[in-house]
Amino acid sequence: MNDSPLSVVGRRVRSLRSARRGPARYSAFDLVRRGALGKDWPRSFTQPDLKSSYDAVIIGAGVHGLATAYYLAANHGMTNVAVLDKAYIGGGGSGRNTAIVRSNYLTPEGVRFYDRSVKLYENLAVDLNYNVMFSQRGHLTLAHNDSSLRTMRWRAEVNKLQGIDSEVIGPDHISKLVPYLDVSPEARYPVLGALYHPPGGTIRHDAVNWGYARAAEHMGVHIHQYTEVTAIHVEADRVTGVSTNRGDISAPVVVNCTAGWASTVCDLAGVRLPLITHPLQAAVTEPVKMFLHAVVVSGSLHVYVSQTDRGELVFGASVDPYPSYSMRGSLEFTEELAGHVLELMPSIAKLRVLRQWAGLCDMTPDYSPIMGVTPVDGFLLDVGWGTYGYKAGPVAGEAMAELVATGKTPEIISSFDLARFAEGRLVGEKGAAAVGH
Amino acid sequence: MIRIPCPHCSARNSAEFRHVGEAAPRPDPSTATPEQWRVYLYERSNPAGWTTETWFHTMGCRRFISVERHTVTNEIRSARPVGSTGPGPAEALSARGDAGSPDAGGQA
Amino acid sequence: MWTRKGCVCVPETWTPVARSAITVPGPRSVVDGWEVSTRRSSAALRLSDASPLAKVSVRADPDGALAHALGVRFRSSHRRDGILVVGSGPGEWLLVGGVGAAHQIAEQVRGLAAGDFVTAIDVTHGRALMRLTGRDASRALSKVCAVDLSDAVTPEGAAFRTSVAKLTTDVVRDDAGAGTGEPSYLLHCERSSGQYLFECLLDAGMEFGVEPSGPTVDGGGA
Amino acid sequence: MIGTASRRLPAQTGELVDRSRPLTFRWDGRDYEGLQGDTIVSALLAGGVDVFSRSFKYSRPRGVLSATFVDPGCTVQVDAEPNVRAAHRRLAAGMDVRPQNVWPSLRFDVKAANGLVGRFLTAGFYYKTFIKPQRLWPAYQQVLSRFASGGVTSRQNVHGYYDKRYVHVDVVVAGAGPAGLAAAVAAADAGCSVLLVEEEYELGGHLRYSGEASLSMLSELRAQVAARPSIEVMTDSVVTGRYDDNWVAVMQRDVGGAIERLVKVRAGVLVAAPGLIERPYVFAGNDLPGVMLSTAVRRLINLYAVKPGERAVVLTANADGDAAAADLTRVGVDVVRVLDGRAGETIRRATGRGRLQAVELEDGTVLPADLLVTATGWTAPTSLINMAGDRPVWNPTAARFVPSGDGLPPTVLATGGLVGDGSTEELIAHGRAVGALAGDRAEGRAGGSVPELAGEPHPAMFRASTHGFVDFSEDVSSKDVVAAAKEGYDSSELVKRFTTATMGPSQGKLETINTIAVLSEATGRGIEDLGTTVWRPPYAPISLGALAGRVFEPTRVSPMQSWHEEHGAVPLLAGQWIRPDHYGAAAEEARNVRENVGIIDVTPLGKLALSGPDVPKLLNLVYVNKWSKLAVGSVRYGVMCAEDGVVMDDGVTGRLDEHRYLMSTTSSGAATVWEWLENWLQTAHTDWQVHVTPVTTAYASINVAGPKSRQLMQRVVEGVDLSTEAFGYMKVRQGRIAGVDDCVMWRIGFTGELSYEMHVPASYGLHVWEALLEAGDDLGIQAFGVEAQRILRLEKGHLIVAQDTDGLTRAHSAGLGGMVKLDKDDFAGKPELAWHERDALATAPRLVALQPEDPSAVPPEASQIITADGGILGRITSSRMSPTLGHGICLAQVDPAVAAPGTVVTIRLPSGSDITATVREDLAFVDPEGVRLRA
Ligand SMILES: Cc1cc2nc3c(=O)[nH]c(=O)nc-3n(C[C@H](O)[C@H](O)[C@H](O)COP(=O)(O)OP(=O)(O)OC[C@H]3O[C@@H](n4cnc5c(N)ncnc54)[C@H](O)[C@@H]3O)c2cc1C
Ligand SMILES: NC(=O)c1ccc[n+]([C@@H]2O[C@H](COP(=O)([O-])OP(=O)(O)OC[C@H]3O[C@@H](n4cnc5c(N)ncnc54)[C@H](O)[C@@H]3O)[C@@H](O)[C@H]2O)c1
Ligand SMILES: Cc1cc2nc3c(=O)[nH]c(=O)nc-3n(C[C@H](O)[C@H](O)[C@H](O)COP(=O)(O)O)c2cc1C
Ligand SMILES: [Zn+2]
Repeated sequence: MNDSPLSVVGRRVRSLRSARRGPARYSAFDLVRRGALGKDWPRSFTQPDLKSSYDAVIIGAGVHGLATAYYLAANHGMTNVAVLDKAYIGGGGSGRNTAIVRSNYLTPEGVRFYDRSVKLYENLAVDLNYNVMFSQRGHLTLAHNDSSLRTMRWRAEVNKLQGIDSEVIGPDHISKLVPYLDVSPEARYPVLGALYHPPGGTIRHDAVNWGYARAAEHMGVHIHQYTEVTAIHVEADRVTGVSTNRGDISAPVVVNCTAGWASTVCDLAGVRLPLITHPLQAAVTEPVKMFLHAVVVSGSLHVYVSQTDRGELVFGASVDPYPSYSMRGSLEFTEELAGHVLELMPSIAKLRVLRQWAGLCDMTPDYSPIMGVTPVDGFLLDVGWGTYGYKAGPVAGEAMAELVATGKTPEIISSFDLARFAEGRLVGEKGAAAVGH
Repeated sequence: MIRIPCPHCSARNSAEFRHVGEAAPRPDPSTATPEQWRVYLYERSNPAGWTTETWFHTMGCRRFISVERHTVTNEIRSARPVGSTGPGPAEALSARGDAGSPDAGGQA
Repeated sequence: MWTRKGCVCVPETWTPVARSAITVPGPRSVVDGWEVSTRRSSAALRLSDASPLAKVSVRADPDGALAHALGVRFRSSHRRDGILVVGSGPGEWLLVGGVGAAHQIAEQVRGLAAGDFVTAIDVTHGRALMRLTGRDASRALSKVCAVDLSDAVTPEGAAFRTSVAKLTTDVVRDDAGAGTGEPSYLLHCERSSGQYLFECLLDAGMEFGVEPSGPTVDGGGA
Repeated sequence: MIGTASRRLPAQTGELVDRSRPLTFRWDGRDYEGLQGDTIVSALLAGGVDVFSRSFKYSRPRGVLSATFVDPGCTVQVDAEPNVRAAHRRLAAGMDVRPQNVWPSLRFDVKAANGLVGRFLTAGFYYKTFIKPQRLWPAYQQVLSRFASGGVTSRQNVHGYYDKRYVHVDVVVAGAGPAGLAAAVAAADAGCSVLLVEEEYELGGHLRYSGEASLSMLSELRAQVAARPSIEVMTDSVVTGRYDDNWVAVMQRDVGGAIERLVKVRAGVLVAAPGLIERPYVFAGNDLPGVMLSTAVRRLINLYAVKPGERAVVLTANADGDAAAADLTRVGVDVVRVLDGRAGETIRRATGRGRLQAVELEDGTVLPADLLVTATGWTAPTSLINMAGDRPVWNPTAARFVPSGDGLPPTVLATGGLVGDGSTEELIAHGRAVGALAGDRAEGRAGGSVPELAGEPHPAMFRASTHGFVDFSEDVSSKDVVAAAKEGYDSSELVKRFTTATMGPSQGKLETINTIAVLSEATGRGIEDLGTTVWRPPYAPISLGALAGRVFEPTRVSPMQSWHEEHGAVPLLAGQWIRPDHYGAAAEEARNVRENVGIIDVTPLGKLALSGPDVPKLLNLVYVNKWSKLAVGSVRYGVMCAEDGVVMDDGVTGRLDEHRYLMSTTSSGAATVWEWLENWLQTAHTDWQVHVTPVTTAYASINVAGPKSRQLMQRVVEGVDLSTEAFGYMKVRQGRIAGVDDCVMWRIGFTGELSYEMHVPASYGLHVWEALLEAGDDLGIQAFGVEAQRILRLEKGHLIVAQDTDGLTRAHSAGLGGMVKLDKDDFAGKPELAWHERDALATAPRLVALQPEDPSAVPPEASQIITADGGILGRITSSRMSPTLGHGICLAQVDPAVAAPGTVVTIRLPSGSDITATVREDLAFVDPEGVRLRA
């Protein structure tokens, strides 16, 4: 790997500068102290000037771009890094996702990968000194027919062999966890069982985005909001920099972390992808008193629901039935969603939907991401996150940072390479594509 | 609910149709290299702008039609009977039933 | 019932009874080989089962000889000699005639083909057929059908296939067939979902006082 | 009984209450009385109640602010329904109304202590604490979630009807103030059909409560609407969203026996005429009960004849505030002071314990008062036009965001207060011009011009010198916004998410401008640069019940369904189909097939009638095996792969005569295969003469299986020689069964037994089914269900696509490699299968049969086959206890390393223990040679 173009950067790794002036510590004590003194908190992030050159440019200030920047700084001491976003921090999928985190995937490589992410999430509040409110409230994937029950069991068995807490439970147990669920056998979609994954849950997505951004900034990373990449410069199959609406930047490494827009950014570098961008919609209801503790997912009914600490129900469903870059949302989404939610919990018909929104998802043919190198040296991908990429933010950031810093593709992401499509080596998550992402 | 001006049936709600995909010409199966074939199977332009795609009027005339749509505004500027492009890689076909319905898209 | 002829049993007599996919409440009797409800409604809005009528699906070149002979294009319908010819798709027709007439209709069609490549299949048993009639028929149907049913868009004789209560259904505006001067729609769907569609229409018609009705043999069949 | 109408005024012109119809209801456990026409809130106010809820974070008492649907303090529980908008909802007799968010009671609330620590509960405080130790976070979280606001959901199912309706109309008008009414009339006069939608119970908008002159103009407008039958009016209904292609959602409440009805409108043109929403003023104490907007006061007095207070201070910066002061004086409220915002006058703060007691002015003067009225400006509800593509822009003269006019499709127009200000006459003129233009656009004409509605100058009054609430429902104060900006959350989007301002039930209708104005002050950036956040549907919250409507989920049943039900079949839901899983014991049913004869309903099997001279070409294209030589009277098994070589479906196809074929598919694959065939025919081989007709439900499909099945068939079939020689295995015949003509029968068997599959014209299905049972009575015939069939097919080693294969399984990995004929010119998936055979076969998984060593062991499906160190080598795809053999039988997908016959593999059971099993020579456990089947 010595001749890897990336190792140019790898060699530039500086000594870790953790001693650099850190961000203001957050703690209950400080909260009271500042409250009592009426003292303001310092800024979490700033709008620095755009430099004309960085050691690495990351496009996209979603969780993937921000985590990559954070781990570059924290693990590899690489801080001359810019994260560029055409909108605000978390303005893409990372600010509009339903924030379900779990690791009960189907393939061993998938399970290992997402498990690493869950582990990182478990420590993230401390690592970032920012409460990301990871709530491991338990995650249930309902099975309404024997074939999905079989797939649940398949996942449970693979999970257990990877040391993941995951098991198939029956209607009685489900009913105890989620009393509002209609588990009667007469239901149009009877609940035959569920894959129960106790460590699964939800996280405050905004807090994760802001926590990474704040920590990265304090180590010297530049986060440029409202800075759109309009061109990617490639010379002799090597990336040399980017143009933005605020000026040009030269950089030996450019990482594409733009999820739903990944195809448009790859077009700038002449790299073709197997991606299709579909809107994915979500909705919240008005708040009501807590009645739903676990996260409930039904693959057959295309719906999932959880209740936040604020009391709203947050719903998601499957991607829109045709590709689009529109984030306007549709009525049929809420209609379908409501129909399916009421199949599961008929008594909540009077709850009202307060807001619906949409985000963009970069769907791959095998429901697995595309990470690593491209035919253009120095132009790296961390895309293909589809409907499930929020939970992968930490592990993807850690692995991409390692790739950028060392020039070597870490083992944990090696099966997610771009070349697999041309070589016909699709990842087996498609087998479970059936029933669960 | 966008409306698709079916050249056979007149304008109908998109819920009556199935989106088949970006028009992707089928390489000659006897001469295609693996790379060419997999470009046909997997690679997509996925533009943020005008695209030409195939829809199937499942609940209407049951014809395949070729539609020019803007993927940002969802505006449709033409819809005509499909030309001879080949069936496309049948994205949703290889995995079906409960062990393969497009469920997959849905979950977080 | 069984007679022995050598070692093989064959039935002495079989009287096959045909049954519609739709169950209409009320007393039943067998008419023309079909077990049907004899209930007749005179409510302002009526939904009747018309499944026993003969139904033939025809496929041919939309611009060929048969198309010409049938004289009906996609999206319209026409009644001739007691047979309702519906242009149900591009190069596709649905012919509805009297109970038991399917074979004859299919033969007639093949006769008109004049060398065209034509397929005529008896789908009498494969489909359910029902008729919704009454002043509020359009309003009731509008609860489950997204197509504009105003006279301007869906005049008498108009035919189309669309989603009705999420089910693929052929719809024909056929006031003439009802013969009462009121708006009337024929709805035609897969047999296996016939009862489902019937119940959906009853539900949609509830606020207009809809009542179910057994088969009527009206308008020369359809 | 409370409600002595202590605060009820004498009759007011235009009042909505009917004094002859008193209604009794309960509030907080006590009886009250109101009048027909009251809202819950107006009745309670009249009865002397002025606190209706407590706030989310600080538990502060809240009363009336706007007296409209969006009033943040007036959300209550009514019977089992949470979050009812009490300032909108009409009172009904017997309602049980309770306050929300109050524990243990409205008057005494322990959470109110939060108010004391409020200075520490700054926006986003939870991000900064509870970090360590992490193991305590779940406990903290429990506490936090106790704060969740809102009412209580019931576990009782809702009784009632939620309805839907489709409407096609030329013009939809959202909002029936003067502008909307005039627009509707003009559009109707242009020859259009019009739908006029109004959120309130009556037409008229602000004209209803703005004095006698307004009322007389209103009655004129109402008469014009009533005189035009092409206008359909919906009141107590809201346009909740505008979606692509003018798909407009209207939620109609309490209509036609339904709780709510979602009306889905395909509109030629949408005219947004939502008027203006009065904006609260930000100052310390602005949330005290007794602090109200001028429009709230006017509504209460003029619509409900309720006296809002006794001693009032009025802060007015516009004509509406002036009019409110006049109304108050007229009904006998002591207006102690009117401050004029236009002249720079303002207030500093409001004070009081639990409700307003005094108002402190800028100069320090303290005025005792129980009512403080503010009229400091407006918010234009740009929601609908933003959904249509417009981004609002700041109008500094009018001091509010207004439609930019850019980005709207020609089919969306706006009128009235949303666009600008004017006298009622000007509003009507504007509405009329827009209505006429809408009519033109709906008819596809360019249309004429529309007069300007200038924004009337309005002082930019957003905030007093003290901190107050910018978001009442979220308990966000101007201080929180300032602090957030200082921390770097300094764009409109970040400040929204960090503080949650505008994220509550009113969705920014009251809060947006104040939030942005405070942010502007904190950052020094102009309001015009900051812009608003994104308005999204729904405009007003819409219930899940209304969105779901009647649940239409098509189900499918076979013609024999009634028989199955009568005979105790346990149903199995397979996609849309309802099928018998078993009637009694499945193992017993299976055994009877092996010993005697069984009968199963297989109607859901997909069936396609193929006709035409080119059918063989089509079959060769879609199946991996060869079809050119299929003789008339024969059937063949075929496997279909997608273009990536993955197994897609399987089934048999029979040739009935020269040009007629019947294809069967799996039941779940029927629709997909039909589309797949059409796809090839319509896009790739348009010259082929093939017609495909779906006949799945044209036939009732019945399989009889077992050694005695021929004997049975001989009793019912006429005109077909059933001897083995004449009608052998894999042959098809047509004939008469039990007197029914046009039946197709083929000799195939999924069960491995001698069997006949009959396809009978569906209307005769029940007849033939019963005839078979009767005829086979002495042969021991028994109906069997899907479960017995699964056992039997597994004994025979037949695979099920999508159970024994998955989304990556190529034909070879399903044991079907031998069928793949790469010497055919072309077939779907051919290149992939060729490369697979050449390169990947050695490493691809295999389908094998496994026999557990312990005969009583049946490893559940999905059990993993593992290496000594827990690595995965494969999985059990199917398993059952074999009633025929008395031991467990399995199919499994395994790594080729362990696929050789005789290999012993380890299976990890879900229980955690391991068993061993041996790979068998054949997939079939019973009759691998196929003797029984060919008998
Ligand atoms: C409604 C919804 C629900 C979801 N629920 C879940 C869930 O529960 N669990 C889960 O794990 N995942 C979920 N996801 C998926 C998840 O949100 C995404 O996979 C994830 O956020 C992707 O993060 P990212 O950092 O890669 O991209 P994003 O967060 O999308 O960030 C990409 C950024 O790139 C920027 N950008 C694009 N083009 C340019 C350009 N030319 N120049 C500069 N910047 C550019 C965009 O502005 C954007 O901010 C959901 C997604 C949606 C939409
Ligand atoms: N809004 C007021 O309270 C008020 C008071 C006095 C004067 N004015 C003046 O009148 C002008 C407004 O007159 P106008 O005719 O435009 O409006 P209006 O305020 O008189 O009427 C608008 C109506 O639209 C309804 N509405 C809003 N959104 C809706 C939706 N999505 N669906 C259904 N109904 C909806 C409201 O309930 C209201 O009744 C303003 O310019 C202002 O100067 C307004
Ligand atoms: C988990 C989650 C919870 C949310 N809860 C609320 C809410 O209570 N109120 C609200 O107005 N929006 C809520 N939102 C939606 C946001 O307001 C917003 O719509 C979303 O971030 C997308 O941004 P956009 O609408 O500006 O495009 C929530 C979003 C998420 C992801
Ligand atoms: Zn069509």
